[in-house]
Amino acid sequence: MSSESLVLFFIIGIVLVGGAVVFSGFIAPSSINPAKSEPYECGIPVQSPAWIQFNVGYYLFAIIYLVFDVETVFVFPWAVVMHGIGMRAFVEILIFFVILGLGLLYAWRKNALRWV
Amino acid sequence: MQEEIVKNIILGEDEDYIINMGPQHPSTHGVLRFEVSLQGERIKKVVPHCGYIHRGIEKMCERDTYAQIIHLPDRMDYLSAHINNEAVCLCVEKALEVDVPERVTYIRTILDELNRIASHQLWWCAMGMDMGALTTFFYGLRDREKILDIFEESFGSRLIHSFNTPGGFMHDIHPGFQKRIKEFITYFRQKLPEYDRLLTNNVIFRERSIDIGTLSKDDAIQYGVTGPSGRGSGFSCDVRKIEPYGVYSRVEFNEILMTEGDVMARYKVRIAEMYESMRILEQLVDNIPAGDYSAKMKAVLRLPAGEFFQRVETARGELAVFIVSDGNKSPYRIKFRSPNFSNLFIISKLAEGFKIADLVAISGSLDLVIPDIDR
Amino acid sequence: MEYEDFKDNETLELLKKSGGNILLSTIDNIINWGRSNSIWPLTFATSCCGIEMMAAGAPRHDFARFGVEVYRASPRQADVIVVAGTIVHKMAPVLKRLYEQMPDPKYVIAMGACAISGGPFYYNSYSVVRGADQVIPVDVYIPGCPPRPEALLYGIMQLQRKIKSEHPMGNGKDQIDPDADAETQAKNK
Amino acid sequence: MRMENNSLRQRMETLVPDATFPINSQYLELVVPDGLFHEFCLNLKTSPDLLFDYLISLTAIDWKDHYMMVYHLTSTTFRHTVVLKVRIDNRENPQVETVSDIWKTAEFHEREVFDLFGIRFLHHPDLRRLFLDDDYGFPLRKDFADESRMIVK
Repeated sequence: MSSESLVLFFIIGIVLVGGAVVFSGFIAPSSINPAKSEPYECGIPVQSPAWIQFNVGYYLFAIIYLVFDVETVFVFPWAVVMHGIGMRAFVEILIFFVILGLGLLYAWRKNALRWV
Repeated sequence: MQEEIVKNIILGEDEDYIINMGPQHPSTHGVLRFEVSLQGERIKKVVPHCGYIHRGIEKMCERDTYAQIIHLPDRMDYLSAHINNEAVCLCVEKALEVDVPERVTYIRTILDELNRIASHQLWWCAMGMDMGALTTFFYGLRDREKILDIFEESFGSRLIHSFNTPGGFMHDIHPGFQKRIKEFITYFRQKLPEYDRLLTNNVIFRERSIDIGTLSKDDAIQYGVTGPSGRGSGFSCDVRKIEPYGVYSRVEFNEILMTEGDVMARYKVRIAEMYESMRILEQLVDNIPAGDYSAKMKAVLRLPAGEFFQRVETARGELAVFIVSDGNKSPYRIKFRSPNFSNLFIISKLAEGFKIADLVAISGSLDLVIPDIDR
Repeated sequence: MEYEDFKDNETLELLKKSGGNILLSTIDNIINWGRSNSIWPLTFATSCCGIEMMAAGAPRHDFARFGVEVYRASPRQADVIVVAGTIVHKMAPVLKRLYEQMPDPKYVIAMGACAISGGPFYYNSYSVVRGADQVIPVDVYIPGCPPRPEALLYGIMQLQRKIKSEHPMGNGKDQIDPDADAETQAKNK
Repeated sequence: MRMENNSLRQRMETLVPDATFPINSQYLELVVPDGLFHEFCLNLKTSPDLLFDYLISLTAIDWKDHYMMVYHLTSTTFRHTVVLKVRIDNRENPQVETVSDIWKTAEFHEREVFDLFGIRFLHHPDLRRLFLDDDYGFPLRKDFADESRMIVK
């Protein structure tokens, strides 16, 4: 996987996505009217503002999800090079998983996972 | 205005967060607006608003003759169109003391049960779709097309077929009517257990429907929740048993009653009712008596002065037609006691404290058809 | 309906004649081809025609074969709003707002007699809007009460033909209205 | 035990002496003066041998010179049915006692009758219109006319 093909792959991605966006922006007719900017709520004007206080449980859930999402991001590069390093890499990742597992256990004990 | 907004943000808790599950919403089965005040995901209060499809049918009927009125109740509860038709015809025939030929009562009862199965099938596919199971939409409507073929072959139209007139039918049924019904029954006898396996034992469906929106029996009586929704909580309100009309007194079937009263109970009642309807069909389909298809009726019917009341069991509950006639060709006042009107308002009591996703399951289990509410 | 007479009957001639030089540029062709073959309807069913619209989406009359792939619940992702059912005075502003909240290019199909002209509720009803075209501009009218699913499929095919003769890039002449009087036609030319 | 119409009629006569009994082929019908209407309804629901606990339908009829409220009641235990009527003579401001505290379903039927007839119900929890918007007339009245929206044939 030499670096040139990586750069080429990256450029093609940008070109395709950008091209589609520009082309559709170029050809799409646009009609501006007051109702279009209003938030859509089944055809009824919105009644109450969305800026209200939410339960903190939702925030905790998001944070815990984020932690384990980042964890998988670390696993991907490890999986690519794991074959080269052999047994030592496997033990390292196990330790990594155990530490995060403890974090999950702690959140679980503290009832952060109970859906409100 | 500016500081008022800031104040709200800081206080925040007292003022509810109100969302409109509004007229255009896939799970309200029509144009009904739920004003839901939420706390996070939990529902504090549901206020149903109707009137988005109020066409003033009762006012229109005061100017139409009886033969014209037949076509309006179809457009109210279009899923049990034939049963609504029959209700008005029975009321007119009761007022005029017309004795309808035996053949007509047999065929009317057969069509009632076919219509009930078709309506329950569409309920099943809509409820599954509301709760995320898209396959029920395709299975349910695929099998429903078989019944619509039977209707189409005899009456020419699929959903709303105004085939009934006071005194009998507009024309006789198609000779292949019985053969097709027997084919349908053998076909549907193997398909219904498949429905059961698909949805009833599905873990997600059970999780979202057991102990959700429980309706107690005396609440059902208090709020007048009839039909399968009422029978799910033990309220025995089957008009086919209480005041039998047509051939129901001579047909042997049992009324399905459950006691739990939650979404799963109402679901089970409807699935069991499909079996009962097929049982009735099997008893009737072979012995339709011969005879003419309509009694001799005058062109313009004039009901004698007086008040006439006819209760009928549609797929959603008890429909009552109350005609007040002062002797000329159109009724002085006509009132349709529609089943969905009473079934709707129980939802504010059922949905309190549950999550907004359960509101979708509860309103699916009540099987509401909105033009029947607004008339 | 055979493919031949779907291709060229007199209405298409009318569209061709009225389109000035119907020779669409290739960009127009591509854009029209893309738009007409993937029209996503909005789930907007007020009464009985909604059931026939569901039946049109069901396995037997499946209109996904014509590119009408899936019902979108929100107007933000819908291309066509199929007005299926009666429009009542209390519902008219809601329909108007839904129509305005749809992104362009948007189309309207008036399905059923109620959406065309109030249908069975034309006389003696105090709360029915006589036809959806009093609220929003309608492209295709489908008669019937309720119209059969095949009628809805035919209506969608008509809408596809109407889209195919449009000029999104505007390099064709403005649509010459054939029955407009000579003076405006001259101005347009 | 299910009471037939005539035994039901005696029972009603004992309850409210000056009720009139118009002839009705199907059910027992009685017109009750609206003075003691509410207490009579409570009696219908609670007295052990009547137990009318299911209100089938509640509606109004506009007889041009007076309104007539019609209540169809039945008992889920004894299965006997009665048609209860109350006459409202006041045309400008028709009022009648609410029964929504006895039968919960009446709360919404009464809102519908108020919406279409304009009959006010005293002590109703929240008497708002159900279908039409507030400034609109009352369509089911016989003297209702609306040229702008209604094409009369």
